[in-house]
Amino acid sequence: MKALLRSRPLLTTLVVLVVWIVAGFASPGFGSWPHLRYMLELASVIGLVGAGQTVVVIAGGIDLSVAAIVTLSTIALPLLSWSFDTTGAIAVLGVLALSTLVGLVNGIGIAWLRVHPMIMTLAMATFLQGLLILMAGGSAVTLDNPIVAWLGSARPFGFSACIMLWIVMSGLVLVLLHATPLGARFFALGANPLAARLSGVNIRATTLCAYGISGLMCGLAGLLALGMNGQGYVGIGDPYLLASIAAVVLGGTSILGGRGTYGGTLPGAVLLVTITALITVVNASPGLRDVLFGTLVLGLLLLSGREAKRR
Amino acid sequence: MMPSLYWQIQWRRNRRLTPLYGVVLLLLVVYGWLFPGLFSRAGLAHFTQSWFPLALVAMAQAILMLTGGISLAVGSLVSLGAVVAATTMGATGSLVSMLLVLAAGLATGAASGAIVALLRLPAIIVTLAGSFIIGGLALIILPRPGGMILPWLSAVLAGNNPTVLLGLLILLVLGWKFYLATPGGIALYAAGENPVAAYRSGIAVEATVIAAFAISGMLCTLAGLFVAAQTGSGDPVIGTTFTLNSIAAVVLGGVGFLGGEGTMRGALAGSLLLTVMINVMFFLGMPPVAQYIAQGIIIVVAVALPHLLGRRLAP
Amino acid sequence: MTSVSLAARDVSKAFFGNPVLRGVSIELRPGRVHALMGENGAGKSTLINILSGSLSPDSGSLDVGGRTASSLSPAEARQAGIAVVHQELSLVAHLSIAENIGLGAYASRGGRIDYSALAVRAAELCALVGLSGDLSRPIRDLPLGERQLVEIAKALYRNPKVLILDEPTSSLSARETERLMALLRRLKANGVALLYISHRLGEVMDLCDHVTVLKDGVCTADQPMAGMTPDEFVRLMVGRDAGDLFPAFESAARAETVIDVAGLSAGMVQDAALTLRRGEILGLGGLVGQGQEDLLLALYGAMPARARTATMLGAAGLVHSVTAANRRGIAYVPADRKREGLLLTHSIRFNMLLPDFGRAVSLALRRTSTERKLTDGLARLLTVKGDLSRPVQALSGGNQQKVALAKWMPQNPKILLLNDPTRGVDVQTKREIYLMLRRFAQEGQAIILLSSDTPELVHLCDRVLVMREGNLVAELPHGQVTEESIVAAAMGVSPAREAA
Amino acid sequence: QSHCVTGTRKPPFSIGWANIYSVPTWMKQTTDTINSEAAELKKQGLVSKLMITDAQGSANTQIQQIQSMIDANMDAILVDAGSATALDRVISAACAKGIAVISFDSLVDSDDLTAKIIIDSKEWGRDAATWMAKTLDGKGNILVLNGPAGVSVSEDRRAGAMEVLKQYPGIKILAETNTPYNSAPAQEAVTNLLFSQPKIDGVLSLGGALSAGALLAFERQGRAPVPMTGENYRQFLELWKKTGIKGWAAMQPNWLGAMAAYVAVQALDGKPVPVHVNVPLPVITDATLPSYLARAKDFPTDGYIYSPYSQALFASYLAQK
Ligand SMILES: Nc1ncnc2c1ncn2[C@@H]1O[C@H](COP(=O)(O)OP(=O)(O)OP(=O)(O)O)[C@@H](O)[C@H]1O
Ligand SMILES: Nc1ncnc2c1ncn2[C@@H]1O[C@H](COP(=O)(O)OP(=O)(O)OP(=O)(O)O)[C@@H](O)[C@H]1O
Ligand SMILES: [Mg+2]
Ligand SMILES: [Mg+2]
Repeated sequence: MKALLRSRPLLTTLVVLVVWIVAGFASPGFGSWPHLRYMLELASVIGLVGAGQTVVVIAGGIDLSVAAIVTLSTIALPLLSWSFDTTGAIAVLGVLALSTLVGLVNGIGIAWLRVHPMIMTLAMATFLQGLLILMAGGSAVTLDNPIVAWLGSARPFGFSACIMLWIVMSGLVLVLLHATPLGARFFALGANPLAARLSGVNIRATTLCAYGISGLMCGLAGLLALGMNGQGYVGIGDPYLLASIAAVVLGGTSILGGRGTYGGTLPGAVLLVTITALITVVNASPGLRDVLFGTLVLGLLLLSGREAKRR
Repeated sequence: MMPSLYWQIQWRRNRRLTPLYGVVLLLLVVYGWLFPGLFSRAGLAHFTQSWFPLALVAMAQAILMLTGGISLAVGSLVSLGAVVAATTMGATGSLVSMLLVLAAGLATGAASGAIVALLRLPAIIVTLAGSFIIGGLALIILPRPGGMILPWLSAVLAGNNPTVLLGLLILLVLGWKFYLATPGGIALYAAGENPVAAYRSGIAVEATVIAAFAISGMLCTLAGLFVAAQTGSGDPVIGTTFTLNSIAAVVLGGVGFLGGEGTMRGALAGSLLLTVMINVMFFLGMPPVAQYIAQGIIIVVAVALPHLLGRRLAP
Repeated sequence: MTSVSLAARDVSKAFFGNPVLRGVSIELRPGRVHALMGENGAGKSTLINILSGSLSPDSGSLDVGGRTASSLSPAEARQAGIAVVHQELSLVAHLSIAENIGLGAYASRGGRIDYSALAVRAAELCALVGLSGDLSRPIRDLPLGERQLVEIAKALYRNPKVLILDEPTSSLSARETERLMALLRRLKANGVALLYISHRLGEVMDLCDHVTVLKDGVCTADQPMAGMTPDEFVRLMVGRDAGDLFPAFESAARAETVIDVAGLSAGMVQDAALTLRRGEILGLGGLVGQGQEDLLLALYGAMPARARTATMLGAAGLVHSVTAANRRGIAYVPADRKREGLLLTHSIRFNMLLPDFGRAVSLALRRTSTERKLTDGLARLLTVKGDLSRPVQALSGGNQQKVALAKWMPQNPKILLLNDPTRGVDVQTKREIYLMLRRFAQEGQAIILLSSDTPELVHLCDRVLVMREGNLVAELPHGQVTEESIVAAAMGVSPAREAA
Repeated sequence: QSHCVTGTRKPPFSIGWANIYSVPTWMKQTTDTINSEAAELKKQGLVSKLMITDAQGSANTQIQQIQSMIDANMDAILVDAGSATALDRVISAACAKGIAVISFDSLVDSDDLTAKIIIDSKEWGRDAATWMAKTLDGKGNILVLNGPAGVSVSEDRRAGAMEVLKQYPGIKILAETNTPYNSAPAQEAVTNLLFSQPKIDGVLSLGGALSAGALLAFERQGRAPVPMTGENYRQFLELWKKTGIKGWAAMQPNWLGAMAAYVAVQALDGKPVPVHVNVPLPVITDATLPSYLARAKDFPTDGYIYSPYSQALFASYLAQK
C-alpha cells in the first residue's frame, strides 16, 4: 500500500507520457517539441495555482478563492505601476504582496474565526468580485511591465521563462513541503488537527502560512497569465479554480488532507492541459467533446488514482 | 415527562445551528418587512419557487457529504433533468417524462456512486469528470435552449399558488426524516464518519454510498425538472451555478466535509439564507458592488457567529 | 470435542508479506472465559478480527456453529452470535450513545428504527455496564473510559453467544472493572463463550478459566488457567523471567513547587486547588469521566480555563495555549491515541518527531540523518520494532501508545502530564515505562499521572488526588493509597478531604 | 400604445436593470451607458431611479431578481438574458402587470414583452462568414471559433455562419472550438490547433475576445496571421492594426443598454414602440478601423470600443420599420 501510494505521482507522470506518445503518433504536430513546450507553459500557470492549492489541501483545507486572486493580481498590476518604476519590479512586488495579503485574510478567517475553509474562501471570492467591479475597466493602462512581459513570452535558450519560473518554484515548494518543519506541520495539521495541536503545532500560524502561500502562488500565476495573454481581464482566473483542484487530486493528494505531494500535482497539471489539447483537436460536437473529456479523465484516473483498500 | 430519546437526539443536533437559524430568521423578517407582499399567496409562491431548486440541490449535496463524499456534478445533473423534461414531455406526456427525469438522475447517480465506492476513486474528481460527461449529454440532447413543458405543469408547480410546491418540499423533508430514522439512514452517517466501524457493525458501506449517490442524483434531476417547469422550457447549461451554491449552502448549514456530521435542516437553512439574502439586498436597493461585498460578509458572519459570541464548540 | 462455539484452526495471516499469525488455533466454548495473552504486536487483535469476520485469514479455517468456513463476513459473524468489543473502538463519533449501541442491529417498526425500544434497551445495558447520563449525547463528547463502556454495551446489545473483548478495561478504573467482571461472570454462567484480552494480569487470573498465549504470531501455550502464576505467564509471553512489575517506591520529591494553582475551573473541573513539586509523581484517580482529563488539559493550555491564583514553573498565570505550555516545558500524553495523539496515516518516524517540528523556530531544512538517529534511539528505548517508515496505524495498539509517549522524550519536559500512559501496553513495556517515570522523577521532572490502573497509583505515586464530579475530593499520601481507599474516595464514601 | 404598457404609469419612471453578471468588462461598460442614459433621462424628468441587480451568471437568480422587480412594481425592466428561454414566464408575468420589459444583447425567444432591441445573431454569423468566403475567394481552410456551447447567442451566430459556408464547398472547416468569450482560453485552443493544422487560411471568429486570443496565438507561435473576423474588443482592434491582417469586426455596441433605457421610457411615455426594434449590425472594416482606434484611449484596455451614440440615434432606430 505504502509503495503504491508513494508512486502515485510516478503513475500520473507515466500516464502523461503515454498520452503524449500516443497522441504524437496520431498527429505529428501534437508531439512536436514546440507544442509540448507550449503545453508546459500552460501547465505552469495551473501548476503554480496548484502549488498553493496543494499546500492548503495537505494542511486540511481548500482554497476556492484562487480564481479571484489570480484575476485580482492581473487587474491590480496596472494600478500599482508608477512611471518611476521602470523595471516594473515594484509593481510586481506590490501585486505579490497584495495577493499574499488576501491569502492571509483567508487564513485569519479560518484560524481565528473558525470559519470553514470552503465558506471563508468562497466568501472571499465573492468579496473580491465586488472589488473587481470597482477596479476593472477603470484607469487600467496597457500592460507594459517589462518583467511580466518577459515572463510571459521570453524563451532564453529555447526554454520558456515561465517554465523555468515554474521549475524553480516547484523546487521551492517541494523543499518546503518535504524538508522543512513548516512543511511537516502542514501535513500534521491536515492529518489530525487535534493531535497536531496537542503535540505543540501552532495551528493558527500554520493555517495562516498555508493560505498565505496559496495567495502568493496565485499572484505569481496571475502575473504569468497576464504576461502570456498580453492583457488582463476580469475572468482571466476563472479556469484555474477547478483546474487547480483537479490537478491536486489527479496527482494523488488526498482531498481530506494530510497526505500527498506537490510532486503529483506537477504531472496532474500537465495531464489536464494535455487532455484539453487533445479534445480541442478532435472534431466533434461540443457535447460529445465534453463527454470525451470526462471519460478520458475518468479513464486515466483509473490507471493512476485508486485509493487504498479499506480492509 | 422527559422528551423521548429521538427528540433529545434531534435537539442536540440542532443546537449547534441556532446562530444560523437566527440569521436566516432575521433576514426573513427583514424581507417580510421590506416587502409585505411576501405574505400573500402569490408572494409566498414566488419566493418558494426561488428557493426550491437550491433547496433540492442542497439536500442532494448534503446526502453525499454526510457519507463523506461530495459532488461537482450537481449543476450538470440539474441541466440534464431540465433538458430531459423539456425534450420528452411533448412526445411522451408528463408522467412518462417525469419518470424519465427521475430515472436519469437515479441511473447517473448510482453509476457515479458505483465508481466511487467499488473502484475506490475520490468522489471529488469522479464527479468532476462526471460533470463533463453529464453536461455533454445535456448538450447533445438539446444543443440550444428550447423544448417545452406542458403549461399545466408549469402552472401547478410554478404558478401563483405555493401549495403544491410547499407540499412537495414538506413531503421531501418528511421523506428524508423517515429515511433517517430507518437503519439505512443511520448507516449513511456511520458510513460517512467511520467506515471501518460501520463495516464492523455489519453495515454494507458500499451499498450505502451507492444509494446516497443515487438518491442525490435523483434530487438533482428533480431540481432540473422543476427549473424546466418554472421556465417552461429546457436549457442545457441552466444548472451550472448550482454546483458551488449547493456546496456553499450545505457547508453553511454545518454539514462537515469529513462525513457523518450535520443535518438536513442545516443544509436547508443554508440554502434559504443564500436565497433570501438576494431578495433582501434587492429591496435594500444595494448596487451590485455592495451586493457582492455584503454577501461575502453575511456568509462569513453567519458561520463565525458562534465564535464571535464567545461560544465554544468542540474543536 | 463436546460443544465448541467458535474455533479457529491453524489460521495464518500476513500483512504485506510480514507474517502476523502463523498456524494459530483457538477454541471457544460456552460457559468458559478464555484468555488470550501476548505482548504488544503478538497478533491478538488480528486473531480476533479474523474470528469476528473483520479480516479474512490467508489460510486455515473457522468453525462456527458446527460449520466450517474459510472466512466470515461481519454479517455472518453477527448471525452466528459473535460480538466484539474492539480495542480501537468502533463507534461513530457524531451519533448518540444509544444509536451507537444499536448500530447495525436496530429493531425496527414499519421500516423505522424503534427509538423507544432502543431507548429502553440501551438504558438497560448502560445501567448494566455502569454508564450513567443522557443517552442522546454524541460519542465525541465522551471521555475515553465512557466510550469503552459504550463499546461494551454495544456488544451486549447483540445478545452474543460468543463475546470477544479486546482490552475492554484499558481505560476503566477499578470500580468499573469490577462491575464488568461481575457482568462477565454472569454471562459465563448463562453459557456465553468469552474471549478476553487484557494486559492487566490480575484481571485475567481472576476471571479466566483457560488461556492461550501468543508470541510473535505463534501459540506458545493453550492450557487451563488453574495453577498458573504471574511469573509463569510473563515467561510464556516474553520468553524470559520477569522482574517485579513495579520498581521499589522511593520519593524523589523536592521542595520547589512547579505548579501551584487555586480556584481552577475548566470544563467539568470546579474550583480545584493543586500543587506539584519537582521530582514528584502526583496521581490522579477516580471513576472514569469525573473531570480528571479536563484538569490535565487545563494545565496544558489546551482547554479554556481560569484560576484564582496560579503559578506554573515560576511564572504567574495559567498557560493559555499548547505552544506556550510546550515552551515552558510542559508535555502531555493523551489517552485516546487515535484521536488525540497520533497521525495514523503518517509514519512512526514522523509521529515521533511531531513536537520537534513544533519547536523548531528556524526555517532551516530538516536534517534527515539527525532525525533518523533521534527516532532510532527512541524506538530502541521503547522497544518499538520494525521499519519506522511504516504508517503508525499498522502498529499494534500497545505499540502505538509507545510512540505517543516517545515523541516527548527528546524535549526533556519539566512537567509531564500523562493521561493513562500505559493504556494497552504489555507488562514488559509497562515495567520499562515505570522505570522511566522513576528516572524522570529522580532527575527532577514533575509528573502528573492520570491512571485508570489503580496499582499504578498505589505503587508509583507520591500522592494521589481523587476526583468526583469535577471536584478534588481526596488527597492520599503514598502510604495511604490502596485500591480500597481510592474507590472509597471516588464513591464519596470517605469523609472530606484529608490533609496531606 | 406599446405592448405590456397600460398607460397608468406616470413619469418619472423607475427602471430596473436585471443584469445577468456585472463583473465582465463588457457588462460594466454597458452598465455605464445605462447609468449615463438614466442620468440624462432623470434630468429630463422622465426617470426617478435606476435599480441594478446582478444574477452572478445564474438564470435562476435572474428570474428571482426580476420577480423582485415585479414585486417592487418597477415601471420598466431592462434584461440581458442569462438564457434565451428561461425568462419567458417571469417576463410574461411582468408584462401582465403593465411593466415595460426591454430585452437586449442576449435576447429572449419570447415576444411577450414591450420590445426586443435586436441585433440579429444569425445575420451576424452570416455576414462574418460571407466576408470570410469572399476574402478567401471561396477557397481555403478555416477555423471556426465559437462562444460557449448551449448559449443561444453563440449557437445562433454559428447557425448563420454555417448557412453561408454551405454555399461555398471550397471552404473547408478544419476545426471548431467552443470557449468562453475570453481571449486566454481562445488563445489556448487556437495554439493547440496551430500545431495540428499546418495550413490555415482564415479564422472565422464569432465573437468577443476570441479573435484577440487567436491573433496572439499566431503571433506567439511565429505563424503568419491570416484573415480574421471578430468583434470590437479593443485588444483585437489593436492587434489587427499591428499585424496588418485583413479583418472584419461586428459590434454588439454597449449602448444597446442605454438604448434599452431610452426605449423603455418612450414606451412608458406613451410613444408607440414596436416589439421588434432592429438595430443594423454595426461593422468595422479595414477602412473604418482607424476611426475606432483613434478613440481607444477612452475605453478600458480589456473593453470594447463602441461607436458614438445619442438619443437621436436611438430615435432613428425606433422610427425605422
Ligand atoms: N492493518 C495492518 N497493516 C499492517 N500491519 C498490521 C496491521 N494490523 C496489524 N498489523 C501488524 O500485525 C502485528 C499484530 O498486531 P495486533 O494488533 O494483532 O497485535 P496485538 O497483539 O493486538 O497487540 P496489542 O497488545 O498492542 O494490541 C503487529 O506487528 C502490527 O504491526
Ligand atoms: N480548528 C481548530 N482545531 C483545533 N484547535 C484549534 C483550532 N483553531 C484554533 N485552535 C487552537 O485552539 C487554541 C484555543 O483556541 P481558542 O479559540 O480557545 O483561543 P482563544 O485565544 O481563546 O481565541 P480568541 O482569541 O478568538 O478568543 C488556540 O491555541 C488555537 O491554536
Ligand atoms: Mg491489540
Ligand atoms: Mg481567548
